[in-house]
Amino acid sequence: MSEFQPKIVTFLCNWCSYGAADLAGVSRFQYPPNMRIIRIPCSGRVSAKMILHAIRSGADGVWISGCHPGDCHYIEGNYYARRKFYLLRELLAHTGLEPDRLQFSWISSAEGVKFAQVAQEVIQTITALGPAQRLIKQMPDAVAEVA
Amino acid sequence: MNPYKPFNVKIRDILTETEDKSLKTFTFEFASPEDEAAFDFTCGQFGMLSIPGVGEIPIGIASSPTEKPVVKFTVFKTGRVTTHLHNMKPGDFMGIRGPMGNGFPMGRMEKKNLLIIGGGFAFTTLRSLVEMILQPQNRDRFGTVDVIYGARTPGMLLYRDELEAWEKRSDINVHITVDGTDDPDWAYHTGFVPMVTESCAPKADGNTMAIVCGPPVMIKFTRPVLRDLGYGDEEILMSLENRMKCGIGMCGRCNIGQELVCGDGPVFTLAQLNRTPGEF
Amino acid sequence: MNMIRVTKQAVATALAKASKSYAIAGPVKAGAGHEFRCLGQGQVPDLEYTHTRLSPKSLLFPQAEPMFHFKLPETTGEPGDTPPAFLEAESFKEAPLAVVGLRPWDARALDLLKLNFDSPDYTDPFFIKRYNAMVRVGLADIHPDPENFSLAAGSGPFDEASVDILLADAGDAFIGKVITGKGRDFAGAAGFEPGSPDDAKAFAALKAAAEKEADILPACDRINDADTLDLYHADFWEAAAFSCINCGACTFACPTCWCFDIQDEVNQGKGVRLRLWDSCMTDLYSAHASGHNPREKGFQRFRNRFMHKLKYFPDKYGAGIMCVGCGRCITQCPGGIDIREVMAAMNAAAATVQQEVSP
Amino acid sequence: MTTATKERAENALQEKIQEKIRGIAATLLENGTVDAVIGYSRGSLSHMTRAIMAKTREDAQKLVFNSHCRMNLAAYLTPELMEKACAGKDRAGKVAVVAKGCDSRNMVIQIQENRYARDQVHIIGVPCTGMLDKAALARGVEQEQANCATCIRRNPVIHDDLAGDPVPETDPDKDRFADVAKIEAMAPPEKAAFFDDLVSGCTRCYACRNACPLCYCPTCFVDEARPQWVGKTVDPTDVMTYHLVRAFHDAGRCTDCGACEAACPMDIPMRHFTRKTIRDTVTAFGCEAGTDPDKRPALDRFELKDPEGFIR
Repeated sequence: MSEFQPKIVTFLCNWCSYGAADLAGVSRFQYPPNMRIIRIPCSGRVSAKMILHAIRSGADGVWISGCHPGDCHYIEGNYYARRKFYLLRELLAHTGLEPDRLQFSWISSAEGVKFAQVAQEVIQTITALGPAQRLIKQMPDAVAEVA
Repeated sequence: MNPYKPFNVKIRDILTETEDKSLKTFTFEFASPEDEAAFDFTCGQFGMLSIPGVGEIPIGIASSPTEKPVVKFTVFKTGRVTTHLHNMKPGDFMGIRGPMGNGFPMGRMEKKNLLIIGGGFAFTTLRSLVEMILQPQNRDRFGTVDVIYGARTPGMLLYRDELEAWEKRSDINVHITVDGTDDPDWAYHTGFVPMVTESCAPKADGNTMAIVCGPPVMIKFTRPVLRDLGYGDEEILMSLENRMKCGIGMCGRCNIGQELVCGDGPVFTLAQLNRTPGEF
Repeated sequence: MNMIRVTKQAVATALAKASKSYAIAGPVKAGAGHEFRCLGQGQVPDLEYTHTRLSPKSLLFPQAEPMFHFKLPETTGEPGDTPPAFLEAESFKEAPLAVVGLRPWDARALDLLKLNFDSPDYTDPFFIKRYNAMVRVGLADIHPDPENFSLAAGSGPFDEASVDILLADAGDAFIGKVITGKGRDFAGAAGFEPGSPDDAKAFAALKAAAEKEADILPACDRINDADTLDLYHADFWEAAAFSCINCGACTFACPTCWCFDIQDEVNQGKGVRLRLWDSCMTDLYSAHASGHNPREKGFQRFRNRFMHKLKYFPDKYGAGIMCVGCGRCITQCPGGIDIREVMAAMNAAAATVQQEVSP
Repeated sequence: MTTATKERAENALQEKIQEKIRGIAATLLENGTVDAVIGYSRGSLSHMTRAIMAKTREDAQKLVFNSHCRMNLAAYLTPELMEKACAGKDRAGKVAVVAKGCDSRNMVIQIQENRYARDQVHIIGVPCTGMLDKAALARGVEQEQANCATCIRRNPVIHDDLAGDPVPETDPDKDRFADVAKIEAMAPPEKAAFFDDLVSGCTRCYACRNACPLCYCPTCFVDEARPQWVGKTVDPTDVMTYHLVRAFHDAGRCTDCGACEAACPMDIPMRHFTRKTIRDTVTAFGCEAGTDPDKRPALDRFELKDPEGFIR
């Protein structure tokens, strides 16, 4: 298990958390390289289909990070996102997915340290869960047996 | 034999045809001589361009059988497969299935005068036909040949070098038209294909067949013009397209009534189509 | 040996014996109903079943079928860099599959499907290999569902035309008829006992009773001679289709619907091209890449489905309608559409036109 | 009351409602208030009804109301229908719709989402005492649909006519979400197994989607090709992804009308997905979808104090 390196798809909002990731990099704060970062205009832009698509394609976890409440570039996008992610996380947990595979955070563009820290935590949490088992697409490689 | 498995082909050449770069002509060569022999096509047939992992699309064959061993397709960038194809480069590999469809009825067209009418990028299979006819060994098999070809603007015309070459010949009458142009030196027609057909096309003489390929709206307005010129429904050939998946008459979706565009077509006489519900 | 007999207790033993030379498939309980499945060792089909929700067509034409595999270049994962290796789908075992408990009309449907998958120009290898390797041990229906109109659709509860053996439930035993050589081989392998002349009489009586019970409506006699375009332009289609929600329930349940989609799936450089059931009820089915759709409206797709089954197909193949009267679409339609009523409406439309023409 | 007498009473009630619907429909059509009336008509099977668009007085006599009106007619209120209804007239189309309590809640949401304007529909509201479960009927059992048993709005929220006297609403303090709690009590692997089994018979016919008045995206996410979010097969992951995203897309909007389950040819109880989002919407945000025309759906508004314990 100690060798398991999770793949984490990370959606960062353009205005805050992406800036934080940038700042963490410029400031040379270390965090493990398990993430594939996708820049998005706002955390409110992320839909359920994107999260599930990441998992079905082999991500062990998905991390979404946006601006702090009140700081959204679009005034209130992250408030809507908060409701949406609450319901989605609950629904996925209800149907058997480990809820911690989905990670959320608010990180402003000034919080390079927090970014590196949260990244560490996210990776630790998902590493502890082990490889994802659920909602992963398996290739149909055998002919459906009829005879 | 698995008819769903494509032949391996390599892109030999890619030519951007139009100024907006939305149309490119791809020249393919087959990886194996057996596949090349198996892809034995006639004018008016089509093939499935097959990109593994992306999908398949039916496209009319733009080259003449006389251009073998290569085969050419002119592709409009519109969906997932065509967009992917437009981003590929010479030397890349992919697949082709085919040839499919009935093609133009050469038996019925021989010895006849031909009036060939095309609009937009539906002109591709007509290029195959004209190219074949103009070969020295074939030219005598047909009577007079009139080609009416329209595009939106001069920059949207396909096969410009060939059109110029055809223009210089005496054994073919070429009438090129564009919907509109601001080029003061434009030496050809301006106006829609049906209008040009009205003024340039030969009247029906009982020995002429009209072959029409184009967008639905062009077909709609060309039909009455041809009727006024005296063409009977049996003398008008149309090449159609419908959404299809298999290309070999099994997946069901390209039907127009009981006719399948992939197997019974894509070339139909207008008389045949008049007996169908016309869902194309 | 023409008549055979097997007591109900002996069915399991007989099938175990037959399974030495045949793979066995049959109806088993699945979810809230029954479905056809390939059976494992010792698994016995539930021959007390009335109907399956999905038809047995999936035994020849599975809902998802890999047609071939391919590998994408590992370096880029993008198609195009090296010649794609188009690998054959793993060839399935061609051991004969005995389908035990097949209803006669569902068996007929398999023969109708063959008209599509085995044409003079192309043969679908997946379908046809399975088709040829199949032995059909039919089970007559002594009490057809009220929605079943198979007798009117050219088959019937005791139709022998498309089965190799036809069994019927005679209380404590199944009695039946061996119809083909394939059937004789299977009966031998299963060790079915020969039946008596009394069994033959009982079989005939059951048949007569079931056929009497079977709904012989609706008439569609005038559709054949009607002009396609008259039916197509008849004015009842929009109203008839109003309740239809254009889902695919009818097409997926239908034993004779064969339309399919082709899709590629890729994961980590390995890919497969799949054939998937498709439904003519969806707008995506006929939508061109340009956005144009020749059957844009729901009722047009509804019309195409019924015209295909009841007019285009009969005209094209001369093999009757593309419907075996199983009634699945009637019981499963969320909108309450009934193909018998559509047939009647088409027949009436045909009659109106014919009256107008003849003085 | 014994079950039998209760049933008879209900049938008598429904017959009265049916007469009223016919009368209202005939009047509306005759005086030109509406171009068409969308209602239920008798189906060919005794336990089914069929949607019809009545355009004449005679058509209006075909309208029925009974315990088999499971379809949600709000699903038929498409822009094309509105357009067609007024063909040849120089004004926007207006149609009347027969709507049960739950259906009217869907119409509230459709209006909030600008699917059509309030004045384009004339709602013939029906006080409803519940529908009979189709899957149970197939087993020979007469039993109320599960969603009707936990219904909170048996009388229409909005209506222009009411085809019957209002019926008493159910006890609001009743534990409505016992079904959700039961699943929540399961361990994660049990939950996974429960839902995997639940959708195992799904053929992706999309009857549930098409029967839903709120599933009206011009292109459903399952049909999107660039990118393709989900495979088109019946592979367990593809099927589960479809059901999850469908349910999530209706979160905060779903009124538990049960049309999806009633439409399913395989009798899959897919409300177990939406029930969870309904419960969470109520407990976390205090929203009951479509019960108040002045309140936007739950995911279309927010509060500063919304739960965020799950966010780092």
